[in-house]
Amino acid sequence: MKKVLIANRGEIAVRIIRACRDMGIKTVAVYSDCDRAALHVRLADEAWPIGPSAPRESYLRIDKIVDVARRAGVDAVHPGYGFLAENAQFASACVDARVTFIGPSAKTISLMGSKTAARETALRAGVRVVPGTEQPIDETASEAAVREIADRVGYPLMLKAVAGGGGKGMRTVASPEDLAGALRAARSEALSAFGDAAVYLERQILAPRHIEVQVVGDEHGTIVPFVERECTIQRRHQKVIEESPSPVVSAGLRDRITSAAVAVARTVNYTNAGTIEFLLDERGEFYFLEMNTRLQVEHPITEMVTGVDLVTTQIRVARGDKLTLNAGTCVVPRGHAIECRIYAEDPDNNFLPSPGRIEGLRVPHGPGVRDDSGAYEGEEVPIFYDPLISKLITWGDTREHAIARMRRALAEYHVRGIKTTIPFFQWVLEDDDFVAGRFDTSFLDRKLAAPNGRAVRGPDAEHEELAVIAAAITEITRTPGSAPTASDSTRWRSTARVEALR
Amino acid sequence: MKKVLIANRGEIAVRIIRACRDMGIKTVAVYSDCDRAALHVRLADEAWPIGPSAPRESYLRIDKIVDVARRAGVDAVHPGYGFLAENAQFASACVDARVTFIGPSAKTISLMGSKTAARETALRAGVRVVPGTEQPIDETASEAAVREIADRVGYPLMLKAVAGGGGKGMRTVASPEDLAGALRAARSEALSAFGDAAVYLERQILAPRHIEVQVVGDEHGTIVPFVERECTIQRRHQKVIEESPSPVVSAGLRDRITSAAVAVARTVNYTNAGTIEFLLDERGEFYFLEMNTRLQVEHPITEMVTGVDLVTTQIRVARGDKLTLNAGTCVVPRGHAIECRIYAEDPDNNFLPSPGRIEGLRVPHGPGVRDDSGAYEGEEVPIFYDPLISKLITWGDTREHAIARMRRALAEYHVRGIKTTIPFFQWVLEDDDFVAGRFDTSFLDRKLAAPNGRAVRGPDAEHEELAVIAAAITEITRTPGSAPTASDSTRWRSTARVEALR
Amino acid sequence: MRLQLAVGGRVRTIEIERRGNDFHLSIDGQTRTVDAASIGVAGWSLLVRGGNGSASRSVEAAVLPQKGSSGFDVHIDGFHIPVQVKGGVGRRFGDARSQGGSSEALLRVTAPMPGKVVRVLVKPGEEVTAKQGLVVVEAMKMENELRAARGGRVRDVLVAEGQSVEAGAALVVVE
Amino acid sequence: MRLQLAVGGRVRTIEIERRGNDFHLSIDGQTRTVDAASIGVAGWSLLVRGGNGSASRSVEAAVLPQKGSSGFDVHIDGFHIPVQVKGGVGRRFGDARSQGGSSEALLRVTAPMPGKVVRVLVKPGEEVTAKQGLVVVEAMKMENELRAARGGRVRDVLVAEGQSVEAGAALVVVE
Repeated sequence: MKKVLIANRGEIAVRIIRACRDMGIKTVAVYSDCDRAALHVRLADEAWPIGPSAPRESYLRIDKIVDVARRAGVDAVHPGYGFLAENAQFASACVDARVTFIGPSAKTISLMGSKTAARETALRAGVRVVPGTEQPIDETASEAAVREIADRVGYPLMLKAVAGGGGKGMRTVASPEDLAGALRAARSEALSAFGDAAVYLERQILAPRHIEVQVVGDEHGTIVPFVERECTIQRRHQKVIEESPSPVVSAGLRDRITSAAVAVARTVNYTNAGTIEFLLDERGEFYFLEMNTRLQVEHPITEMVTGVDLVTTQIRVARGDKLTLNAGTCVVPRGHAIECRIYAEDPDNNFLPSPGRIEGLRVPHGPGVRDDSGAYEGEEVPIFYDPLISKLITWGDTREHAIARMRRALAEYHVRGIKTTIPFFQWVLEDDDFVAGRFDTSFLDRKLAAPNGRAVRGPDAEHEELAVIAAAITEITRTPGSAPTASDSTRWRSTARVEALR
Repeated sequence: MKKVLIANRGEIAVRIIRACRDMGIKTVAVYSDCDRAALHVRLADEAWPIGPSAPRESYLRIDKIVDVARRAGVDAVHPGYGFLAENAQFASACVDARVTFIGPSAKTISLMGSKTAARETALRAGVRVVPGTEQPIDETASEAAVREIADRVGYPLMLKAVAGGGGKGMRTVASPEDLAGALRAARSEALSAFGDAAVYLERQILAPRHIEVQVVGDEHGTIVPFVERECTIQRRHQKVIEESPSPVVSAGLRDRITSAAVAVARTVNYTNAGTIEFLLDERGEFYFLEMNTRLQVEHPITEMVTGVDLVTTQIRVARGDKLTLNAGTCVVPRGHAIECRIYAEDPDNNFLPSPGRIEGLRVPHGPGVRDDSGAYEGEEVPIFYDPLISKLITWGDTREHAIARMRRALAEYHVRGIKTTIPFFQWVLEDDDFVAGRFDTSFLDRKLAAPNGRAVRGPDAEHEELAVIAAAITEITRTPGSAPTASDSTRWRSTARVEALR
Repeated sequence: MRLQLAVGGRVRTIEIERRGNDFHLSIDGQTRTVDAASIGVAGWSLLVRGGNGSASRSVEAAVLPQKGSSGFDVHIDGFHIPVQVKGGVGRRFGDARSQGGSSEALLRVTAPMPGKVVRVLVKPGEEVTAKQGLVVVEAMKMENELRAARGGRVRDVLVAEGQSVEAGAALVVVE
Repeated sequence: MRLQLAVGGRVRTIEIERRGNDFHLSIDGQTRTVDAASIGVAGWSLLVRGGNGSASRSVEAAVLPQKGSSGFDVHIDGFHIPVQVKGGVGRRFGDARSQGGSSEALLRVTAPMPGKVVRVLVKPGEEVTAKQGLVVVEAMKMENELRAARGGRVRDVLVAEGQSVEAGAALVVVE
């Protein structure tokens, strides 16, 4: 494998380019109009345009991407996550073009992509699933018919898109009177997000934690599981903080849950990287939720506690290598890792997207800090895609140490010009329940609803005084007649800037 | 311990501030005139000026630093490396001011600071030393007297400053005719660098490798050694690339050399972090060279392969904690780590210093990459201090993997405006002998002398063509009448700059 | 020089004078001496003395001009703190973060980013309560519900479902 | 537009024309199409087509003006490649990295950085060979030996031991 096309953008495209570089593999980036100057384009060996900024006209265009793969003469395509990563047609189109798809087979993607078929697979593997409907409920089913099914499953329940993922087309239904509205909303969101309005019902597990197990399978029948990831900290069903290992999973439970994950993967002869998601209830029982047949956003925390590079492992498996990972050590965490997903969203304003130009950027560094980012100073964060601009990961020898380093890294992280979720994470990381590991999937939504739904963390009188000082100094140094700058270093800077403008 | 003063600057001051943050300890920076806007000043909780830029008037002023420590009410002082780190008077002055000195006792610093006394200590510990003079040769000794001693030691030999370190005041003497010149040069350099012209002689070990062992001792009698560091890649006796573990040290040798290091440390009841340096000859015999009674520049590679944070460990030991490190796991490397010291020097021009303004900076990121730096875009690299601007460290599961990641990280690293040693490292990392681990301490000086002493790695025809293309586009886009910029992003940028100048 | 700046809804009177690299400030009578070094485009490294003893506190701040206003958005310690300059034009004195402020007669709900209106949840004449959803705008693959900052009666709905809107476009007016 | 640029001691003739974001170049008769996006102060992201097939090669370059010259210092792939613009003033055509070039009658050895002269190793009238040390300047705590780029006879020694020198100050002239 000499040359790989990355059918993605943003931080994950950059992540995959780095893995290819580490293996001496050439990289081909694709980009939409607004991504011409994106970091993945700059870092790749080649870059090819694939159309307008709207995803449907570029990153979701199988024909265009396969065409570039052919013309650039690549050996393989890495889909990243999102976009076409779980699209069986794309996987087939790659194979038809004699290009290796770095992921499982189209058949497996298709099978596990149906939430109901995936549940059946888990049951066949002898793994418990959340009680619910085994058959999809298509858009023709009447509200009354759905109500009947709902009564059998029992309230509270979850309405989920069959084709779903990432919290889209998902609604909680606390009681019968909420069913009609939730059904309409879930169907509409599912249709617009996945082109398929079919939904299914699941009993809601009370106070659940979201625990998932990474697996990698090779083409020679070996499937290796990794220490679990705890992804319970979610906002509107979207993960925002992940950690590994889970603060509540014992060695015994780890053994059972990773074995269950391997059993599911083995049932479908799984190859390449995939993740099996479970709900863990208060009594320590776990239930299969779904399988993601791709690299996960949060894969770096697994890399940090096991030392395994999951992307290079994906590439090795895709080219037919036998897995040489030590199955024993992959399930024994070394230290603790946490990831915060830094989004271009305004946490003080209901997490509304905050696209725009990054006027200033200082990325944290130092021991135990990793920043997987696609952003740079001067970049225009586009409005067309997921607003994830960086994943900040810290490692420590204990959970406390990883949290302390995350606090330090967040404080060093400066993003100017757009709003980000950095202050939100600073607030969460000070929360007593978070620090104690006491939470379930409703944790954030409850915390956010609690005070007034507004500023998650407010400046105090001292901050306000400092803000006034900074503003006053800025105001008087920009007044004509006064010296424009406050120190020698500024004078150098201004001079340099004037020269740059010649 | 609530508040720590960092008696240093640059990357190591930033490194120590980060460790303090991780422990919830407040930090006090000190700075000279030219360092007002330095990163360590910006990141600390407090910052105090200590005088003019010349080190003797600021960072070497014990009185000023102790005065700030008193006024700021700190509990401890961390000296970093260099400056006052191995100054026994400074350690004493801190103790006298009732401030904890984060390092060994003044007595130990003083003892091991004398190269000849240190050799004696090693002999007492039963550790072999490089054959040489056991007594300092002071400046009054005549050339003839030195020649007599040299004849006894045997040629080739090394002339070294008794108070020395960092390759200063050190000369190789291949044969008797070189002795007079080398003696003059070593005495003059030793006098100017350390204020002491005394030297001593050592037999030169043929084809030696520089292997060193990190140890940490607590106040309760525990001394823990760490897996060795290989620091053989040196230029003019200065380390430029370090790695851990050494590619040539077997588990058996590791056991012997770490035991020898512990024996030396135990002989002086060593506390806090220190490093014992050895020369390893071709037959696998090792010889005590010297002990550094401080944190070492290259400490991060040890952190990467053991997971231990050496700076927080130093602070814990200094406040009297018992070491809880598992002595067994600290000597078993996990994976492999490499460090390149990025200097503001021009490798195409005999490594002359290249101070100045950093016009542009892109720091590498991603899996297995750590950048310990004190630099930032817009910073003026001062002429007064060591030109180290960053330590780039990579980790991989094997040496090959760590090297591959280092190549990737170096290619991502852009420093504009000043010359750096980045292209030099790119050249070394492609060298067959380096990749094979076949080298001794003369490796670099031989490689650099080989072709013509000039460009270590030259651009090829394709690079020159690309340079012409980039220059042509720049030339026509800056011609008045033509549009000044090539894309929207530039227009934004220029606008932002104009606004900033108002 | 005398300035009037408002932060957190409170007006502060500042006397500020420059002596070399130092700025001497008096804020509502409290004195501070600040050594300010400019970092990058909008950044400051401030060393602040006075107040709690003679400590020389190190603070990093970024001061970005607010769009269409003479105020600043000051970033300190992860916070975005709006500071209005008295006599500035184009923005009322008060909390810049609110959608219009609860003290005004009319509440104009505007699109905070470019996107597409996927649902309009209210009709003109309808009574709404604080935090009730008004319009759902899709941007960056997410549906974002824009809510009423306070209760009132919907006076105008200015957009329709399916319509694309620019950042700043008025969507709904509540009176 | 027609340009003459010199790199690596060789003069290249370039025809360059702009069409939208693309630049069409002909370099000594070879054609290239380049999509150039400006990044930061002096950076370019270049997508270069032509030459080896239709591949769209991605290249990052920084183009910094040389001090006191109309040439550029181009950073590509870790290299600093000097490019002179024909007709530029203040710098001769050729290798900008040399201390003065072996083709000139006089070799002026200058201080590349500010520092202190700690040793002068030659005297006027002395014959020196290529790479022989001339002066030792201390800066950044290191002693730096400045050497002769070519052999010749020392015509002038312009500094004395202990003297402080600025960057660019002439130290020794070899003829």
